[in-house]
Amino acid sequence: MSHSAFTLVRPDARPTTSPTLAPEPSTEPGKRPLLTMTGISKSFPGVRALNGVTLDLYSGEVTALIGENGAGKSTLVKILTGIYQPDEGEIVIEGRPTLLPGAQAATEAGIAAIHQETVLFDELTVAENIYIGHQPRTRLGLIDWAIMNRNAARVLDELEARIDPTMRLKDLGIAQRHLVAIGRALSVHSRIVIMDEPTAALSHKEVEELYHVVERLKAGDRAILFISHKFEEVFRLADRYTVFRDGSVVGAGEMADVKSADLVRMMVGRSVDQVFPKTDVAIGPTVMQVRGFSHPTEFADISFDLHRGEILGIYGLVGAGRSEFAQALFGITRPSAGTVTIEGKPVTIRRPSDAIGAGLVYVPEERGRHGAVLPMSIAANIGMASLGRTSKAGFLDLARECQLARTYAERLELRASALNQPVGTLSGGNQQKVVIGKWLATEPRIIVLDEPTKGIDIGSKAAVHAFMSELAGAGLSVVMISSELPEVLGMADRILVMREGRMAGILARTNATPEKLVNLATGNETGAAA
Amino acid sequence: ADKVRIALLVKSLGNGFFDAAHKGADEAAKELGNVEVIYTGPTSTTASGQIDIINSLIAQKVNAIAVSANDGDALVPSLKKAMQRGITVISWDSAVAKPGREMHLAPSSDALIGNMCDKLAADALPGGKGDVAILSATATSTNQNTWIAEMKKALPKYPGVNVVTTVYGDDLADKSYRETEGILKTYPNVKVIVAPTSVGIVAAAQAVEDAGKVGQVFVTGLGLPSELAGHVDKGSVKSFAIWNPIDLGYAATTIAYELATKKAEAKPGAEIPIGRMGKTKLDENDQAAMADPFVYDKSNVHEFAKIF
Amino acid sequence: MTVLDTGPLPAEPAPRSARASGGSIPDRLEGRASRIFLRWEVLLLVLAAIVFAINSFASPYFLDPWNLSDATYNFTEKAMIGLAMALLIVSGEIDLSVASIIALASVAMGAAAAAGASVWMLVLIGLGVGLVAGAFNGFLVTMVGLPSIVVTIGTMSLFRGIAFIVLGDQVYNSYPAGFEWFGQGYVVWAFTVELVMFLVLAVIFGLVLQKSTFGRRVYAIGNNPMAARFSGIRVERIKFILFLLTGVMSGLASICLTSRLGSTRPSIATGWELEVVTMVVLGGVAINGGSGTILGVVIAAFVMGLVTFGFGLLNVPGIVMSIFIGLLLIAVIALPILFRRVMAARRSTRRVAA
Amino acid sequence: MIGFLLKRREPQIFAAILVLIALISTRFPGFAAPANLAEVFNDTAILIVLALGQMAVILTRCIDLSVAANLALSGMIVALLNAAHPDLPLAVLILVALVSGLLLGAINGLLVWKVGIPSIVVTLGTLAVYRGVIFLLAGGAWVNAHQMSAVFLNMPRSVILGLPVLAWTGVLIVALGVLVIRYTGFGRALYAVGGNPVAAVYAGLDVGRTQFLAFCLSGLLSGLCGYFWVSRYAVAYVDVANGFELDVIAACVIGGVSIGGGIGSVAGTVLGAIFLGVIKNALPVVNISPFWQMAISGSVIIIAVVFNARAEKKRGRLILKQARTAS
Ligand SMILES: Nc1ncnc2c1ncn2[C@@H]1O[C@H](COP(=O)(O)OP(=O)(O)OP(=O)(O)O)[C@@H](O)[C@H]1O
Ligand SMILES: Nc1ncnc2c1ncn2[C@@H]1O[C@H](COP(=O)(O)OP(=O)(O)OP(=O)(O)O)[C@@H](O)[C@H]1O
Ligand SMILES: [Mg+2]
Ligand SMILES: [Mg+2]
Repeated sequence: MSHSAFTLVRPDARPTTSPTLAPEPSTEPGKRPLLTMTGISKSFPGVRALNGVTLDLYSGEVTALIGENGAGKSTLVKILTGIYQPDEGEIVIEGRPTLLPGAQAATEAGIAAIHQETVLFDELTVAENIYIGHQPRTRLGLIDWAIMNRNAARVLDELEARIDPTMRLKDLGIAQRHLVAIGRALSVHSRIVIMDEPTAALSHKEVEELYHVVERLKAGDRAILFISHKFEEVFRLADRYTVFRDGSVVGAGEMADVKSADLVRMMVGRSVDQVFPKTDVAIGPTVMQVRGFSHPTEFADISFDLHRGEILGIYGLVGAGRSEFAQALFGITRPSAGTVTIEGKPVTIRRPSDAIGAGLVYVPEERGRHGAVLPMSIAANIGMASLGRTSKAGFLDLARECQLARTYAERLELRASALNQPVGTLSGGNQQKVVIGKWLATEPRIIVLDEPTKGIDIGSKAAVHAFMSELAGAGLSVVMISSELPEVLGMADRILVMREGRMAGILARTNATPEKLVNLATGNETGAAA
Repeated sequence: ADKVRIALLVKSLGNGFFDAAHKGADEAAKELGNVEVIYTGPTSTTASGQIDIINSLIAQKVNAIAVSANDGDALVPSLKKAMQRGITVISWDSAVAKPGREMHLAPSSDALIGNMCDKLAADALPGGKGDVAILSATATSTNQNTWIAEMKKALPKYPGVNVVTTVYGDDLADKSYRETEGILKTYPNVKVIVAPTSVGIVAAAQAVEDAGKVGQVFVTGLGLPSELAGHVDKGSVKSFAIWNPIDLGYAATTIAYELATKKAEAKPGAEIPIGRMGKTKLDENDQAAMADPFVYDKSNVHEFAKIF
Repeated sequence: MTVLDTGPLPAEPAPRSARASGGSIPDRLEGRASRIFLRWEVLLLVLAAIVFAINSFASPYFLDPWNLSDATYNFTEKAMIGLAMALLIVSGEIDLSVASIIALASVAMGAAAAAGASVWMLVLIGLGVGLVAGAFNGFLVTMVGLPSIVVTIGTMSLFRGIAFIVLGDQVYNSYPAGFEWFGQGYVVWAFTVELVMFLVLAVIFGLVLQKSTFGRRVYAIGNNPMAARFSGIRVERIKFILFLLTGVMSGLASICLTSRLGSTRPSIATGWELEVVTMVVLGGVAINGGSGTILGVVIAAFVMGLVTFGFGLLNVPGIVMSIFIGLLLIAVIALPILFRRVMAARRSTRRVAA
Repeated sequence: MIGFLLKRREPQIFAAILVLIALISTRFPGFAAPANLAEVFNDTAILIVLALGQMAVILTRCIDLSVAANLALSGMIVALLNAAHPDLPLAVLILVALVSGLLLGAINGLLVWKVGIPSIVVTLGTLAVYRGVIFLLAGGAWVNAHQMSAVFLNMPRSVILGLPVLAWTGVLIVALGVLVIRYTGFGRALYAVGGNPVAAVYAGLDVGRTQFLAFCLSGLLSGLCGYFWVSRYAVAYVDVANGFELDVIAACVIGGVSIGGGIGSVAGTVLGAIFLGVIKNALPVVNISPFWQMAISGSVIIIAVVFNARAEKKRGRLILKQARTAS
């Protein structure tokens, strides 16, 4: 049988070894890695994403890959799937050195991946999304839609996803899309399955189902690379671990030999407290009141007060509608109801320029798309929202703009070689600093940061955290949207939790615990939380 | 002595009619001796294309420009400038408005052409009576518009001819073809289509043949024997007319030469010699007309198809 | 600002000398020689010089101030539109209806002249029709949210169609005395009114695009409309203004052309839209938006004018010139891309060797 | 079912065509007669075929402005060949037209794929170049009916089962179009590449290569149409089909092909072309002044885009609705 030969469980297949028994797996006779990566390096303009990385994957085992945001995990995945070419290093599959010049080559080498960003096709059907590039054919070489739909239905059944394979992808929700992406990875005959944060957008029930899938893949003798930020699932699923920090391997071994605290130390390289240098700031009077803020489809009835010097965290699962809320507040989209009062005065915000005028600014989550204009210079980017102040009679005063840019570049300790350098050539963290600099240059009263440390390296992350504290200390009010529990717990004075577009509660720093936050965010009273 | 450089500026390059005129011009140049003919024109029939060419002809300080205009009004300012720089300007075939030229050489008098088209239509109509449609070129071409106006003026002489519509094929084969199809559908009683344009008449004949209406609908008008011989054989065209484009090119070149070398002057009543063709006389509008258009049919078309 | 020159993100290596302290960040790094040579304007200027030299050799009539002055008519009207079109394309939009706006404005002016309007009334009408037509395009693109290329393919037929409805096979050819000044007059010596108007406008447009906050916003929009919006730039409004500007410049071109021809037919300026776009793209404006300079467009206008005039002097048919322009367009865009690719390949082999 | 009809674009255009034909019939009763409709279809066949090629290109986020120039050049090549060697078999001539169209399309495609020039710039350039080459090839001269052989001229108009061969070719190409678009990897890749180029790379599709193939397809069809055009109108010259590329793009747009890539269907495109064809063929017969034609087709394009844009509008992510249905 051809592609339709999809079976998650081969009844005759037994795990070849019991993974916990082998203390030194690579020397154990007969237990050779299915895939070995040695000395892999990869640089991007401004960032060395991977630095001489070595990694082994074994059949029938789950290897967890952990590391902070921006540690290089996704980059490794993209190298394994032929999207990126490594600058150096070698990939050996079953003893044969293998080149992966493209995604097709990776598929042929038996590697399938579920990427971090769901990368699918809105206009195509679910079945096509699963099979594009390797559709089942009739004898005439034409696509066999009937078989494709039938196989897709079976793949989805295995995932216990009740999705009609003939639906268009654009009609699905985010969790369902994720299942389709998983289905796609399973539809190819693969020996190596990579999952890059597969559970990030799933509900608890779906997560449980995914765990079963992983178990079955393992029993089917596949090698699995599992990337996750959630320790409980790493401990539950993985047989081995590899820890990345700043593009290098800082630890690897068997799960049985480590504790959660060890992994954290390897990941972060320092004790956790240091990462969140929240200084205590006297909370001042109310600066902004939001009442009954609603949107026709994305969120409803958000109300809170924001005080001077306060950091308000907004926590929730991905897709909870926090970004949508912040963007409506900032005037990108129109809310359907609700009032905003700043410094006692009601304000109407129809577009971002109104918000900026009222002293409210927003640092967006998608830095490259919404934050910076990558081909333009640092100075132009920092001056972008303050053009009124750096110009005379509508004409630019470049000296003044450079002055302004330099001021904020220095305050933020920007690492760059010149102010006329295009922002696109900076590293992620420095790009984020430019975006923050742009907003500080407008001298705002309230700054909303949407996932401010997403995808930036650990040093910059600490700098951003330190800087947030400094801003609060200087009398600004900060709203910080974050999906990272430690960050929210470490930085926020109060935490607003959103679930499915609605407020699930507000907790003060003193009585916020991880369990409470997760329960509020998931709506699951007995939910398992870290 | 320096050669007398005469530019023969045509409506568009690649049109069989003008290629034939070019032959005549070369013939005249050979006769006259020290003449160089610059045969030029835009690729499509636009006024702005001709204007750009006029500017470069002025720059080259040619001695004379003989132009067949795509738009008799739009060319005036640039041709005026040419005359100010001492260049002789005449128009031929399709006229330039009076201020933009010293004289105009009409292939035939407009009235004669209009009359001829009516006559051809009447001849093609069974019993001399019936509906007739006109297929013109672009709405802006001067000569077509004048001829059609003259046709309508002369209609009382042909009481059987009933003109029902005028459509524009823009001198594009496909548009003329589709317009002809439209005529055939909308006016089932139309028996004759008159196309006073060499592009239109070919397309119309083709459309009539494709519609299977040979024998019921006849196409006539102005066209070249070489392009129409096939259609005469098939029967969609009974007869058509055209003046001799070779003679026209010959005459235009000779007149331009005479004026440029100051051997003659363009003023009402003046007589200008045109080599082997004798003389022509200017009317009060500084216009001269050549002979009557000549009618071609089965009996002579193949003979002339070899020439133009 | 030298950052805003060509193309997408230059594939420069990471700044090796990144400094830890922001205090010493210089304003600018010295541009390397190769980058200066890669600048579009330099490339074009060299090209213009070559064309000029070849023409001077090829035809004895070329180096005559009056002939060169006549030659500018080959491009001045198109280039005026090109100035506004450059801004529009930098912002990521396009307007293919410009030639039809010329026709519509010309017909309106012709009708007004027939009704006895004065010269200044005609000018107002010409510019006004351009403004209204531009506003219609701008409305459909920015407020209804349609892709500009499709909208303006539609309005291209619509505007010229209206001109045909009004004028049909008729001609307007009686314009008041003094109107011919725009398209046939001289300011001083061999400097035509059109040329001087174009040069003055070029300076203004250059200042607006390169030196004003408006221009800065236009670049930002063209590079990343979302980020521009998130930075408080009113993207829709600026694009609307650019459509208005393109309409008005088309109106101005219509005044000049109508005045030069002294008559109006609805088929006036047929096919100019592609020539204007070609000029702008040849001038180094990225068709997908975000980069380009007015200087480049001005040089491109002169190159195209010189090429057509030079070929015209040699009586080369116009269609052969268009082959040349077509090849030039592709070559001028392809060369820097290929050059950059070769450089990058050289760099990476050097790194492997090291 | 009704919801389906209202949501899909194709039934809407189809209805619009029916309404249009009904309107025309009130002024010209013969229009709706089957024989006349067959004629209209025959006249539109070339537009349909070209629009299908253009659709493939637009689906991949490119555009081909050179289709009409390609058609004219390929047409001129076969016309000259036929005039010079009247006894070359027709099959050879058609093959020459196809190959020439394919090569010209491949040039576009290569410049887009290998050099990375935006397609609009490439085809703006080649549009001028291809037309210029016609002039050079033929020395500016026309090839007229009497220079063409009878077989050459008769093929598209020979009637089989009541329809001319040209119309049958249109039908065949539409059928092949459905087959390619729906049942081949290439057809599906067109959608994927245009819909989400990043995801296409992840799925192992070669974006540039798919675009190249789309240009080849568009070129191939242009070449075929080159022969048909020259033979149907019995003439070949430089300006053949001048400006026709805009009609072709308009047909796609009316048919609901999104200029942003990834959206469009064979049925929609065919209907879009037929819609334009009906208007083109109706205007000469309903006694609307020829001077109205242009304005009418312009308005039709604008109205069609407004319609399509409304159908395409993003609906947002609907978090609240999902929350309601989930719980
Ligand atoms: N295409 C790219 N261009 C430039 N830099 C990139 C690119 N892709 C990744 N990077 C950078 O490489 C580094 C590693 O990124 P990567 O996505 O691999 O991190 P990650 O470990 O997957 O993080 P996360 O947990 O956030 O997913 C980051 O600094 C990132 O900004
Ligand atoms: N229903 C959906 N359909 C398509 N894409 C979605 C959907 N929900 C989320 N995404 C995508 O998933 C990614 C992560 O979502 P994101 O975090 O931005 O959600 P959000 O609504 O902003 O909520 P939050 O900020 O609370 O996580 C984004 O790239 C987003 O575009
Ligand atoms: Mg990642
Ligand atoms: Mg978010």
